[in-house]
This record gives sequence, structure tokens and C-alpha cells, in this order.
Amino acid sequence: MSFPLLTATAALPAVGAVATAAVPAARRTAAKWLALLVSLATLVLAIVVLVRFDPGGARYQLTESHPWIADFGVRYELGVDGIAVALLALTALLIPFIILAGWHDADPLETGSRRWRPTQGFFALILAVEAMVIISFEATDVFLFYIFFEAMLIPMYFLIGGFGDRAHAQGEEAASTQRSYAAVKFLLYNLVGGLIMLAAVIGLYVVAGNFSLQEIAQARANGSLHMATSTERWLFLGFFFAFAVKAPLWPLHTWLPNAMQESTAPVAVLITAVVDKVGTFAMLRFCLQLFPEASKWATPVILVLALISIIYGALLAVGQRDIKRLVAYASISHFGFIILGIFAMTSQGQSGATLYMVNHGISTAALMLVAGFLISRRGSRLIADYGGVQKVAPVLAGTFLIGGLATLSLPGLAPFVSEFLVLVGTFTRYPAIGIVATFGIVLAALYTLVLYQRTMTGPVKPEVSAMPDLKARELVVVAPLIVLLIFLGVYPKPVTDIVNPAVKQTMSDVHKTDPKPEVEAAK
Amino acid sequence: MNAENLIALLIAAPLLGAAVLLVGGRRLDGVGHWIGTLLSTTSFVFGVILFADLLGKNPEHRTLMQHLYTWVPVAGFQADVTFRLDQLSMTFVLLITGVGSLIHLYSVGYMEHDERRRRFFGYLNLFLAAMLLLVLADNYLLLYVGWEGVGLASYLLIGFWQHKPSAATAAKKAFIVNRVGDMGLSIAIMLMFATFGTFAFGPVFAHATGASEGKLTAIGLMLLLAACGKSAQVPLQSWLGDAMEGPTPVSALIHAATMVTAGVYLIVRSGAIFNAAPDAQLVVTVVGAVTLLFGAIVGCAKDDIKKALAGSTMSQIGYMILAAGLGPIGYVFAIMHLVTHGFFKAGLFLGAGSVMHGMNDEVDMRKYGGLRTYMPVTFITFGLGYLAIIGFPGLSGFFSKDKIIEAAFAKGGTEGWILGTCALVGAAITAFYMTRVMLMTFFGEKRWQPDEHGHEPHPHESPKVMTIPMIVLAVGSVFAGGFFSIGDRFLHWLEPITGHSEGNSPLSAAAVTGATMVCLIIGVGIAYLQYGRRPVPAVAPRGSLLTRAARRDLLQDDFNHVVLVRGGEHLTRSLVYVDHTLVDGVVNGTAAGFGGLSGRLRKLQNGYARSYAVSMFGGAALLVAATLLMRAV
Amino acid sequence: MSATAVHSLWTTAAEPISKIPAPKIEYGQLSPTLIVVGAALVGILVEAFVPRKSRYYAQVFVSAVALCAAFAAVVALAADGYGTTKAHIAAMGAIAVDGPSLFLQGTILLAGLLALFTFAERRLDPEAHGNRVDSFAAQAAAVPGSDTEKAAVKAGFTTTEVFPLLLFAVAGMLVFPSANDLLTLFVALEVFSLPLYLMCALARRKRLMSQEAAVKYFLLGAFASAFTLFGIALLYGYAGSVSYATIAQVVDGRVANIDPALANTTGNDALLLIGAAMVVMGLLFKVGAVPFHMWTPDVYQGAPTPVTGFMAAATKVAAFGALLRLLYVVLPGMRWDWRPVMWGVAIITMLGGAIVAITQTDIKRLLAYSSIAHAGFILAGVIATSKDGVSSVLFYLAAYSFVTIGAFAVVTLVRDAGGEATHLSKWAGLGRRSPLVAAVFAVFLLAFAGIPLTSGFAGKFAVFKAAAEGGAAPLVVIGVISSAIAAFFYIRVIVLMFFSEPKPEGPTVAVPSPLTMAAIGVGVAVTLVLGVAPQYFLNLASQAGVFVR
Amino acid sequence: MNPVYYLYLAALLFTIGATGVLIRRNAIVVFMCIELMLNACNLAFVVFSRMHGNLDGQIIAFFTMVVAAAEVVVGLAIIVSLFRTRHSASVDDASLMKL
Repeated sequence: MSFPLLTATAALPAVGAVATAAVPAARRTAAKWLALLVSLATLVLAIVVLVRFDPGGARYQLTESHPWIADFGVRYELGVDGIAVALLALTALLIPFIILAGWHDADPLETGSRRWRPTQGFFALILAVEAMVIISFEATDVFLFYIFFEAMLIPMYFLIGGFGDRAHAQGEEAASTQRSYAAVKFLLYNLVGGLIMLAAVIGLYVVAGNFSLQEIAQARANGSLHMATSTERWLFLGFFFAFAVKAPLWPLHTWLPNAMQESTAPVAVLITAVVDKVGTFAMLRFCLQLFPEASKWATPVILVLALISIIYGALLAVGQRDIKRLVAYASISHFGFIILGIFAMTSQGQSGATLYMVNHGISTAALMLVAGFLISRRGSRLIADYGGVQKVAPVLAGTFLIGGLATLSLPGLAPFVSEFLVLVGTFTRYPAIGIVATFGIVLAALYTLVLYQRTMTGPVKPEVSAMPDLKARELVVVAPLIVLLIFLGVYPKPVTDIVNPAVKQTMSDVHKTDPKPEVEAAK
Repeated sequence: MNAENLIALLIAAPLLGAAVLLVGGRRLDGVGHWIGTLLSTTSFVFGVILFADLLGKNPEHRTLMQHLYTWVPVAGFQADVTFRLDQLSMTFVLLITGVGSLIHLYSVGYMEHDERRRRFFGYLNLFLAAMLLLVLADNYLLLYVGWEGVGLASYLLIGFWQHKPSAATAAKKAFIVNRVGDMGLSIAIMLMFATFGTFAFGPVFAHATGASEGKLTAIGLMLLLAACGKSAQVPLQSWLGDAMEGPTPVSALIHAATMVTAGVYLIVRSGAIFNAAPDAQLVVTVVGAVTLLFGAIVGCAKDDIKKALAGSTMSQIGYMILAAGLGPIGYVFAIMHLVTHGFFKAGLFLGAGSVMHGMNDEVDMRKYGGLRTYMPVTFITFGLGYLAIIGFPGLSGFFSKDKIIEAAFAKGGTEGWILGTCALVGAAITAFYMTRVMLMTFFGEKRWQPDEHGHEPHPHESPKVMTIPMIVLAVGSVFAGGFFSIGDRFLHWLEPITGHSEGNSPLSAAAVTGATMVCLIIGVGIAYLQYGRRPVPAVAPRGSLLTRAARRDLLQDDFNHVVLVRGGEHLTRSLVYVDHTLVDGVVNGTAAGFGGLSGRLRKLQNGYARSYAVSMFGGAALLVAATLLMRAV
Repeated sequence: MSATAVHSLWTTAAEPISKIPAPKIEYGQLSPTLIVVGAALVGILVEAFVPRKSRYYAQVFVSAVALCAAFAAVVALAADGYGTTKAHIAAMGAIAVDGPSLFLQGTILLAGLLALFTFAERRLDPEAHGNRVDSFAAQAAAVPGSDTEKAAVKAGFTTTEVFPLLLFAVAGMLVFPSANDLLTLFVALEVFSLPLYLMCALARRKRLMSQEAAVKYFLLGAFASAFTLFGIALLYGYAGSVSYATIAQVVDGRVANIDPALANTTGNDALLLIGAAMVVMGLLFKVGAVPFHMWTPDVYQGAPTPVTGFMAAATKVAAFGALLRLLYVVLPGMRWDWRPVMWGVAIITMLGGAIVAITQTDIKRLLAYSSIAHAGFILAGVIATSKDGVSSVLFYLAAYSFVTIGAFAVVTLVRDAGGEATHLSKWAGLGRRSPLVAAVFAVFLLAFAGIPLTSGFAGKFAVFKAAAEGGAAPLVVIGVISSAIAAFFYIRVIVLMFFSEPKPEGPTVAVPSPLTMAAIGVGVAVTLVLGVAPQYFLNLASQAGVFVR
Repeated sequence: MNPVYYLYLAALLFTIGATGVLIRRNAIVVFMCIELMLNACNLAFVVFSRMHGNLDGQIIAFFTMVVAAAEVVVGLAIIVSLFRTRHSASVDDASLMKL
């Protein structure tokens, strides 16, 4: 058999995590560098996967399959389609930046006990999350996916609860209580979602007798596996609920603002740009493939919820006083777009949604990391505590603005393409919903520019007058992201070429074809 | 080499400039402005070369296409990066790069003392690139990129002096109001995709007649919404006045000559669609007519010279939109007025800038007066611009505006009469407020006092680098109109693209011209009586109700503030509350509920062995009973 | 020795001695039990004859050897195929040697071995007068705080009797799940219960609570066993025999010749139903199912922690084994009567345990309630009434017992001046002080919560899967909900350990001897292995999933 | 006479014992009540043995006595130690652990 490339991409960060955790307490910097190198090596592997992947080829490529738990009908089955490859690459790409951005976030304040090693823990946990996310992108076995979908929560939980912003407004004690509240909220929401999914997973096994995505999908397709309509719907709901919590979809979203607000910026990016993507990805891969009919049955409700997420998230973002909360609600709005695109069931919508996952990852990373640098300078997350930063730290302000413009999906930057695809894709089938969703772009402009105006422009606040501009390390983090944003905005073809075939497949899974235009004008 | 390949360079040059200047950093501060000017001029030179090339071809083959690459390929959704250079876009290219280069030059002087001059030129180049992309794009999605690009540039430039909260707010306002318009554009594009399966100019226009009129009307109205946003037409005009917070060159280039006219371009470019959707056209004309009066009235009441000019801009674009709404009758004249307006309005703004330059950035005309002696060049160039805009016979404005009024009547029927009358009244008011500006600024006795620091302003003529562009533009505003009209040069140039038809005017051309003259004289006369004869009070009199309303942009801003801003704030605040109490509360409530239940059940564990025994006994009894029951049923 | 056997003795008593047929006992197949019992007796002799100084070592040695040997015997029997092909009923119908009994015996023996390690731990408590002491009273008879006790402590007495007691208890537990007639069941029940009552009373610290726990446990236990016995009596009355096979036949109506007496009694279903219910109730008491659970928290809290761990793990295993055999071998005929009832019990057990645990403030009580909730989950598997049901329950029990012993072993490490610091508030910030211990405990908690990649998840999945296949989907949903509730309080402890600031006068973590380390280490290892690669053990369980009839 | 009456007696005794457990405070008395329940069981065994005409029941009765005796040993030991500590054998006093 050939070299297990996919396993390697997941195993490398896992091993790296253990190694990082094992670094002795005194050698903090060593741990950081180790983690960074591992993440970079993972990126290299991911690129290899990207190169080896042939868009025109089979649906799932680089597949691996080994028996695992026969009694549960579980196999260790990996394989990637275009969508998975894209997200795999995104994850592997973002982690190094996250690590680099969080370089000093976990330096211990007080030297408690000799054995207390927060720094090692922080970076080890990040790598652990990376490993689990990657494998859940690769898994083509429902059970295997579920295991890591759930296990992912634990390291995330420690990242959120264990590490927060420095110099919290109400002091360390209050900070730690709020942090643990956020962490518990995060865990419980997702755990409940996961447990309900567990019931559905068991149900799926009772119905199908195994967990192999391909086998089940095939059996569904050629009719050899029949599901009663009600059964299919219940199972679909079980799965979708878990993914909707993770995504997050209104009204299951309230954990996200707390989590992103309390955790450090890099972790916040990890949550929204990497981990949450698993939810939307899973909708595309599992809900639609396993339960096509039920998906179509649920579409109207889901579209409405997505629409609410878009508008509601944007409106709340406008009303926030806390920078990170604002970004969080903006993300909720964006996830609304992604889900809208997925369930519009048009090629434009789904390609757009996939593209959106990638772009939103990059743009949020850019915005949130810069925001993190800003916050780390002033030690406050409140918008009101800033003002006139642009004067003292132009580069920081500039990068912040670009991140913001990407968030409001300015044409020429990556998110625009995906957002427009989603809108068009939705519009062609559900014009009304498409039009309402378009209001989102106005609100996006509103919350982004208000944020920029309040923090960056106007007279210089005395507290920020001494604020230093971006350091070299921070520039190294931000610059590539911005370059990527511009490049993918001007030339998204590389991504779309990978994604399109997979989307075509999904569309055929749900037996849907794009609506025909009134006048056939296209050449 | 064949000319097509030059098209991309038109955009590339200023784009390169923007990149270099914005990324280059402080080390370029010394030469930045010259790099910017050079690159915009380069673009202008390319434009001229292409123009010559077009002239070489016969009118039917004057469309050059350049396909760069496929931008967004998704099943059925094909967006290419393709440029189309035809007579229409050529006109714009020359206007944008030409006026743009002049204003670059002017800014070198105007921004001399600003330590962020390099960035200013970066933004200006960025604007040029975006604007050129807008007019050269061959499909609506690409046009949309340019469309928002110019929006971004104008945002950056309006808010260039960010330390001024007013500037930052104005910039934000401009962008957001424009976003509303952009929403229209994107919906229009979606409609096109849903209707035609594409949004490239060629196929859409070719098949426009094939689609149902309802769809076309919808598309048209959405395009109009976009135009209203970008061109500051009612009801989305509110941002233009505040946009004057930006440096004056910006006002001249973006908010007078080029960007604000993009709406007109959009409608004229989409002529094929509008021609097939008469209802949409009607709405367009109405919007145009309303705006031209609205702007004019606002212009009459402003004491801030730039705001007065902004009102005038609004009104002039109203004329263009009106013309564009008339269909083939008006397209050509809309563009023609656009070009001439580009000259004289830019000239006027530069003049205003030069005045402010000499007056410590004082903008209140009531603090001017009698400046003609202090800054003669400015006076002359400004005066020529003035004569041009009021439509003094023989100057640019005369030709272009007169044509539009004729066309309005030529629409025929009651509509024609109404629209024509509006246009005439507009002409009168224009004459009034421009005369007012002229008199208050350059005539009468000086009214300026020392400012709070006790600095007495010392009015002086601006440096050459500023006056030369003004002179050039003045020349343009004098001769452009005549040059275009004599032998209908401009008409023949554009006709292949826009098509043209003489409507059936109920009035003869002469009659219309006569009427216009009368209006002109009335307007000037009233203004002279009010501001030429009597001294101008240094503080504005309370004025009539209309005046006060007009000072406040006819209360339109207040309306927005109360309804949209306040309402929005309440909405978001209440939503935040809902999110926290309801959505979150449900979950926390459940948790609390389980906690309470737990606390109550916990009490059963009271530590007494005997009560444990009781529970066991009861349990046993239940068990037995249940088992028996199961058998019973 | 079974009743039928005795009966045959009785009837032939009048004949010449030489004619008495010796009862046929398969010593080889009973060897695990016999070894442990024998070792227990040796332990008593040790108490009698070995000088006090060296008793500890002798006892530990004897017990360890015995348990290992017994386990080896189990393995040998299983390898010999007694679990599958050669499974049959030994000792003249008293003991069943088959898959379930061997699997459970193996589990119990390993659990006993780990428990032995924690029993033998002598480094945690500070030395008293230069003598290393374990967690048991110096002299149980001495009144707490009295001079005698002080003297006993000074003299360095230790209650080494716990080791034989442990062995007796283990022996009883070995018989319990493999008992094949009701009398053996009852005797086994008492044999492992009585030593436990005693051991509960032997704590070195907090002796008042310890004695109180013992009293409660004893009284309630005796009360329960009285019910069991009465139930047995009724069943005997119904079927005219206490042997599982016979009763099953009578219940199914498969008996060849029905004499009038039998006809008379079998005519009366009340005997069967009430009897069955009472016997089941006795077993439910041992597994700690609601509403027979109320002893659990108090006893778990008061008993010496090593004993608690042993009880929580081994008792559950043995009791569930017996319950399985009773329901699958004796009462399958009346499945339709007891299944709904067990549904109810399972539901209230799952929910009750999980909900009440939320507000607990003492770590040992918390674990007690969690054990109740787990009893509910296991019951869900029992209800499946399928081969998968059996094997899933077996797997769950194995997984659960190791986690439990490990968890309680960790509890013994966290101590302050008053001995073990079991109040949750004292665990605040443990993760800062000793990350390793906190991490280990977190692993156990996550396993309890059933997070994937831990044995807890595999077990829960197996049980719920079996239940769902057995048509108990609603039960699965409720199980899922209650495990969500349960997750909440496990997480609370983790939050406490890692995210809250350590208290200045907080407890210290004692460094244990290799013994406890071994117990904890094995616990962690099993937890993770069963979580990541459970296949091998699932195979074992499913091979062992068949009862001999 | 009909052995069933003895069964009723057994049931009655058992119930009395159980009630005693539930209502009496003194540990010794509670324990005696439990013994009473066990003896009720014995009676039942013997009666059934008589009805079925096999001796298993009687044998079991012996076993029960033995077990009961063992229980007494253990139980009394525990109760006595509790009494010596608290100078009271009331089960209600022993309620340190609750909730």
C-alpha cells in the first residue's frame, strides 16, 4: 500500500502536541518553536495533499481503509473530496499564523508551581485541535468523524477556559470566572448537540448496519437501503442539530460570542475560522449525502433560520460594545450565508458556500488577529476605550481596515466572490430570500465601518497616544493573510476548480439541478 | 502592436501607483506626489493613443475588447475579466484621466503642507484605477468591482483628515449610503443572471428584448437605485453634502467631475434594458427632475461655498439622469453635459479650493467678499466656470444644458411639458445660486475678520502648480460645448453605441433657447438685487421657512436621523437585550431548572436510615405492583 | 453446595455409609473461587500465628498471589473453552461455568487486585509514631479518641484483617454471578456482603462517619436480603425448586410431569410475579438503582476510600452479573412482565442519579451519584434482552470498574490535615498545584462522561446500540439526555481543578507508593486502550455473551 | 389443615418485621425485626417444602439460620461499636451524612 498521506497530516500535529506538552517547564521558547515547526510541517503535508489531489479524478481520493471496531461496524476510513481538501488546506494554513500570533499569550504571569506549564499546554492544545479537525475533514466513516467531532471539544474547552486576555478590565478573578463560564457554555452546547447526534448515529447504525459514508450513500442511491421517511427525518435532525450548534445557526449561537470574547484572539480565530467550519462542512458532506430527501424536506426552515442568522447577527454586531463580541456576531452572520448557500441547493450556492468557508477563515483571521494585537496593546476589549489609533499606529490601522473591508466583502477581496455566489445561488431558486439576505451587505458595512471609525479615527485618546505600531512578528502574521485575501479575490479559480466537481457530486446526491434562466443568453 | 493590449495598461498604471505609494512607506514621502501624478498622466497618454486608434477606425468597428482571464468559473456562472473600450468608455477614459491628471497636479500644491501627502496621492491613484475599471468593464460583476472600488476610494479620501470626527463620520455615511445603492446593483445582477443566465454586456443587451417586461423593469429600477446611490440622487443624495469634508481636490475630482457621474454612465450603458422598460425610464426621469430642483434649492441656501457647489453638482447630475431617462433622445446629451460639467464644475471647485487656500481654509462665503482684486486668476477661471454652468450663450453649459431641456420637451405629451418646465425652472435657480456664490465671494467689500488666534487672513493668489490646472479647465469649460455641438460631432461619435432619435418637440429649438435665456436673466437678476445691491450680512439672517429647510438639506438628513439612525439604534439595543435574556435565558433557565430540581430531590437524602428503608419498601411495593399490573393488562 | 444435592444425601441417609454417593464436584472448574476462599482461610491463620510486625507483608503477599492465581485459573478455563463450547453447569447444578461468569470473574479478580493495591497503600497518611499506617483503623474495637485507640496507634497496630475480608468478599462475588440456583445466589450474596459491612466500619480517619456508614449499609443490606430471601421462598413455592433450570422450565411451562402440588402452585401467578419482583429488588439494591439507591451516597462517603472504590467497582459487576443471569436464564419466560418495569427503573435511575449529582459538594458523594446514573445506563443494556445486550453490559462493566477504582484511588491522594480532602471546594486549582494528578482525574471524569476516545464512550455506545437494536429507542434518547446532564457536573469538577484559583490553605497531593501508582496507572491505561482500540475486548465480551442453560 | 394458612402467617410475620424496621429507632430492635423477617422466610420455605413434598425448603431453612447467625455476629459487632462511640443505639442519631 502507498504512503498513508492523510493519516500523516493528522498524525503529525498529534505527535507534535504530545512532544510540545512534554517540553520541560523552563524551556518555554523551545516549546513555541517546536509547535511552530510542526504546524509548518503539517502545512507542507497539506500542500502535498493539495498537489496529489486530482480535481477531475474519483470523488474520494488518497483513501485509506483499515478495520477498526468490527462490532460497531466501524472502519478507519479516510478520503478527501474537493471540499475537504480546500478546508484541510485552510486549517493547515491558519494554524501557523495562530501559533505565531499567540506567541506570548500563554507566558505564565505568576510562576505558580514548578510543574505548572501553561505555555506548553497552550501550544500542545492548539496542535491537538488541528489534528482532530483535520481528521474529521478526512473521515469518510460516520463514527470516526463523530469521535473526533466530539473529542475536539476537550482541547478547545481548555483553550477557552484556560487562557484569556491579559489585563482584564475587572481584574484576574472576574476574568477567570467569566472565562470558565464561557468555556462551560461552549462545552455544554456542543456536548448536548453531540449527544443528540450520538442517538442519531446509533439510529443510523440500526438502520444501515455500518458507518461507511460511501457504502451508505451508494446503498441509498441504488435503493438497496430504504429508509422510512420519518426515520430519515429524525436521523437528519439528529445530525443537523449537532452541526447547527457547531456552525452556529440562530438560535443556537449564544455560546460563540462568549467563547470568542473571553478567549485570546488566536483561540477565537481557532474557534470561528477552523473548528466551526467542521459544522458547515459536515452539513454538506453528511446531511446532504446521507439524508437527501430529509434535507430537501427541511430546506425551507433551515433557509429561514440562516436568513435570521444573517440579519440578526449583523444587527447585533452593530449593537456591540466589545470588539471581539462584534466580530463574533459578524461571524454568526457569515455562517448564516454559508448555510444559506449549502441549502439553496444550487451549484453557485454550494460552491459559494465552500469558497465562503475558506475565505471567511482567512478574513476573520486577519481581522481578529489584528484586533488581538490592538487589544494586547491597550489591555481592553471595549471599543469606547480606543480612538485615533490610526494617527499613532497607521500600519495597524491599515491592516485592521483591510480585514474589516474583507469582512464587509468588498469586491476585489476574497469574501466578495463567495458571498456573491451564495446570493446569486440563493436568488435563482428563492428570489425573496436572496433579496432579504442582500440587506446583510449594508449592515456589514455599518458594523465594520462604525468599529473602524470609533477605534481608529477621531482625536487620539491619551491612553493610546503611546501605542506602538505592528511589530515584525505581527506583520509576518498579517501580511500573508492580506496578500491571500487579495489574491483569492482577484483570482479564485484555483479554489473553485478544486471545489466544483465535489459540488457537482453533492448536487447529484440530492437530485437537484440549477434552475434554467428565462432567456438562454449565455453563449 | 495592436491597441487592445493597451486597455489593461490604462488601469494598471494608476493601480501600480497606488500599490507603490501605499506599501512603499515613508521613504517615498519626498517623491510620492510626483509618482502619482506621473502615473495618472501615463494613463492619460495611453488614453489618447487609444483615442487616436479609435478615430482611425470607421464608426462601426470602434469597439475594442481585451480578455484577460476567467475570474469566477462556477457551473453556469461565468465571470470574466474582460475590458470593453468603445466610444462611450473612451469618452469617460479621457475625462477621468485628463481631469484626474490635472487635479493630481493641482493637489501637489494644495496638499503641500500635509505630512500624509504621499498617502493622499496613493488614494487618488486608487480612485483612478477603480473608476477606469468601472467604465471599461465588459460585464456587470466586474463593473461592480469598480463601482465599489470608487466607493472605497471616496471613503478613504472624504475621511482623509481622520482626526476630524466630522470627516470620519461623513466618510462612513458616504460609504453606507452607497452600499444601499450597491445593494440595488447586486440585486440587478442577480436578476440578470436569473433571467439571462449571464451578466456580460454583449449577450444581455442582445437578448434584452427577449425577457418579460416585468423582469426588465425590475432590473431597470434596481440599476436606478444603484445610480441614485453613486450619483447622489434623491432619495440617496444625503451623503454628498457631508462629503465636502474631504480635501477640495477630492471634491473636484470625485464628487463633481467623475465618480458621481457613474450613475449616468450605468443608465446610459444599460440603455438596451431601459429602452425595453418604459416604466423604469419614467421613474428615472422623475428622479432626475426631482433631484435637479432639490439640489438647486439646497444650493441657494448654503453659505459654505463647497456645500453650495455640492448642491449644484447634485442638480446638474439631476439634469443628466433626466436626459438619460428620456432614452435615445437624451443619452448623447446626458453624456455631453456630463463631460462639459466635468470641466466647469471641476474648475469651480478648484477655484473654491484656491480661495480657501488663500483664506486659511475659511469656507463661509459670508466671510469672503471682494476677493477679485486679491486673486485675479482664480477670479477669472472661476468666473468662466460660472458663466459656463449658468449656460451663458456660447459657453459649454449653454450647449449641453439647452439640449437636455429640448430633449425633455421632446419626450412629448404631458410628461414632456412637466419635465421640460422643471428643467427650465432648474436653469433659473441655477443662475440664481451661482450668481449668489459669485457675488458673495468676489464682489462687495471684504468681510473677513481675524480668527480666534487673531490671525488676519491674507488673501493671496495660489502658486502656478494650482493655477495652471484651473486655467486649463476654464478653457475646457469655455470651448468644449461649442466644439462638441458644432456639426454634432459628439452626437456622431456616440450614436453607434447609444443610438439617437430626435423626439417630436412641441416647441422649436429656438423657442426653448429663448425660454432658457429668459430664465437665466430672471435668476441672475434676482440674485443681483439680493446680493449685488445690498451688503451681505456677516451672519446669515433667519430667512424664510424654505430657506431654513434648505439649509438643512430640506430636512432630509433629519428624517434619516430620526427614522433610520435612532430607529436602528433602538432596534439593535432591543435585540441585544433579547439575545441576552430570551435566547440565552432559555438555556440558562433550563440549567437553573435542573439545579433547583436537584436541590429539591437532594433533600430526600435526609441521612435517616429508616427513611431510606421506607423508600426501599415503597420501591419494592411499586415493583411488585407494577409487575402484577403488567400481567393484568 | 446445592439443595438438590443435599436432598439426595438426605433420602439415602438410611442406607449403609458405603452406599453414599459422593457429590460430583468439578474442582478444576471451580478453582478460581476455591483458590480465593482457600487464601482467605490462610489469611485467617496468618492473623492467628504470624507475629504482628510481619502480618501486613504476609497478608498482602498471600492475597496478591491468590488473586493472581485465581485470575490465571480463569484465563486457563476460558482458553480451555469453558466460556464457549465446554460451558456447562458444575457442582451438581449449583454453579454455572460459562462465558458470562468467566468474564465477570476475571473482571472482579482484576478489580480486586487493584483494590488490594489501594488497601495496601501505606505512604499517604503521615507516619504515626514512626509506623507506616494504611487507611484502616489501628484497632476497630477501640472507641474513637479513647486511650485504647491512642495506645493502639502508638503500638503501631494495623487492621490486617481487611485482607482476608477482602478475599472473602471477592470469593462471594465470584460465586454470585455464576450461581445457578437461588440458594447459592443467596449464600453468595451474604458471603460478599458481610465482609463489606465490616470493612466499611474500619476507616482510620473520620471513624464516626465510617461506623455510621457501616450501620446504615448493614441494616439496609440485611433488610434487602430479607426481601430477596422471601422472594426466593415464593419462587420456590411456585416452582417447587430453587434451581434456575427447573424454575425456567416451569415458567415456560416445559415441565414433563406436573404433580398436583406443582399444578396447584403454578396455578397462582402471584407467587411467581411477587417472588421474581422481590428477588430482582434485592439485586437492584446491590447495583444501587433508584429507588433502592439511598444507601449508596452515605456508604460511599463514610467508608474508607479504598473500600469504596472496591465496592463501587466489584459489587456492581457481581450484582449485574447475577441480575443478567436471573433475567436471561430464569425469567426469560416472563420477559413481557419485567421489561416494562425495568424500563421504568432504568429511566428514573439514569435521570435521578444525574440530576441529584448536580448539586453535590463532596467528591465521594458525587461519584456515588454518578455510579447510580451509570447503573441506569447499564440497565438500558440489560433490557435489550439480546446477545448483544449481554456482551455490551459485560464490556461496560469491565470498562466502568477500572475507571471507578482509578478515580477513587486518585481521591485518596488529595489530602489535608484531616485526612482526605473530599469537599469539592478544596479541589479548586488542583490543576495548578499538580497538573499530572488533575489531568489523570480529568481523564477518569471524561470517561465517566462518555467522551469519545475513552472507555466510557465505547461502553455507552455499545449499551445504547444494543438497546436501540432491542427496540428501546426512547430509552436511548433519555439516556443521551441524562448523560448530557451528567456531563455538566463532571465538567464542573474539571473547571474547579483547572480554571479556579488555588486556595492558599488548599490540600496537598501526597506522593503514593508504587502500589497506588500501579492501580491508577492501570486504570488510565485501560480507560484509554478500551477507548481507542476496544475491538479485542468487544470480541471477548461477545464471545462470552452466551449463558449456559 | 390447609398449609396455606401458614403461608399467610409467614407473610404476616414478614410484614410485621418490615414495619418494625420502618418504625423502630433502636438499632438492636431494628435488627431483631430483620431477624423476624428472615424467620418468616424460613416458615414460608418449610410450608412450601411440605406442599411440594420435597425437602429442599427445609434444608434451605437450615442454611438461612446459619446465614442469619453470621449476620448477627457481624451486625452486633457493628452496632456495639457504634453504641460504644455514641452511647446510644438509635439509628436516627447516626445521621452525620446526608444530602
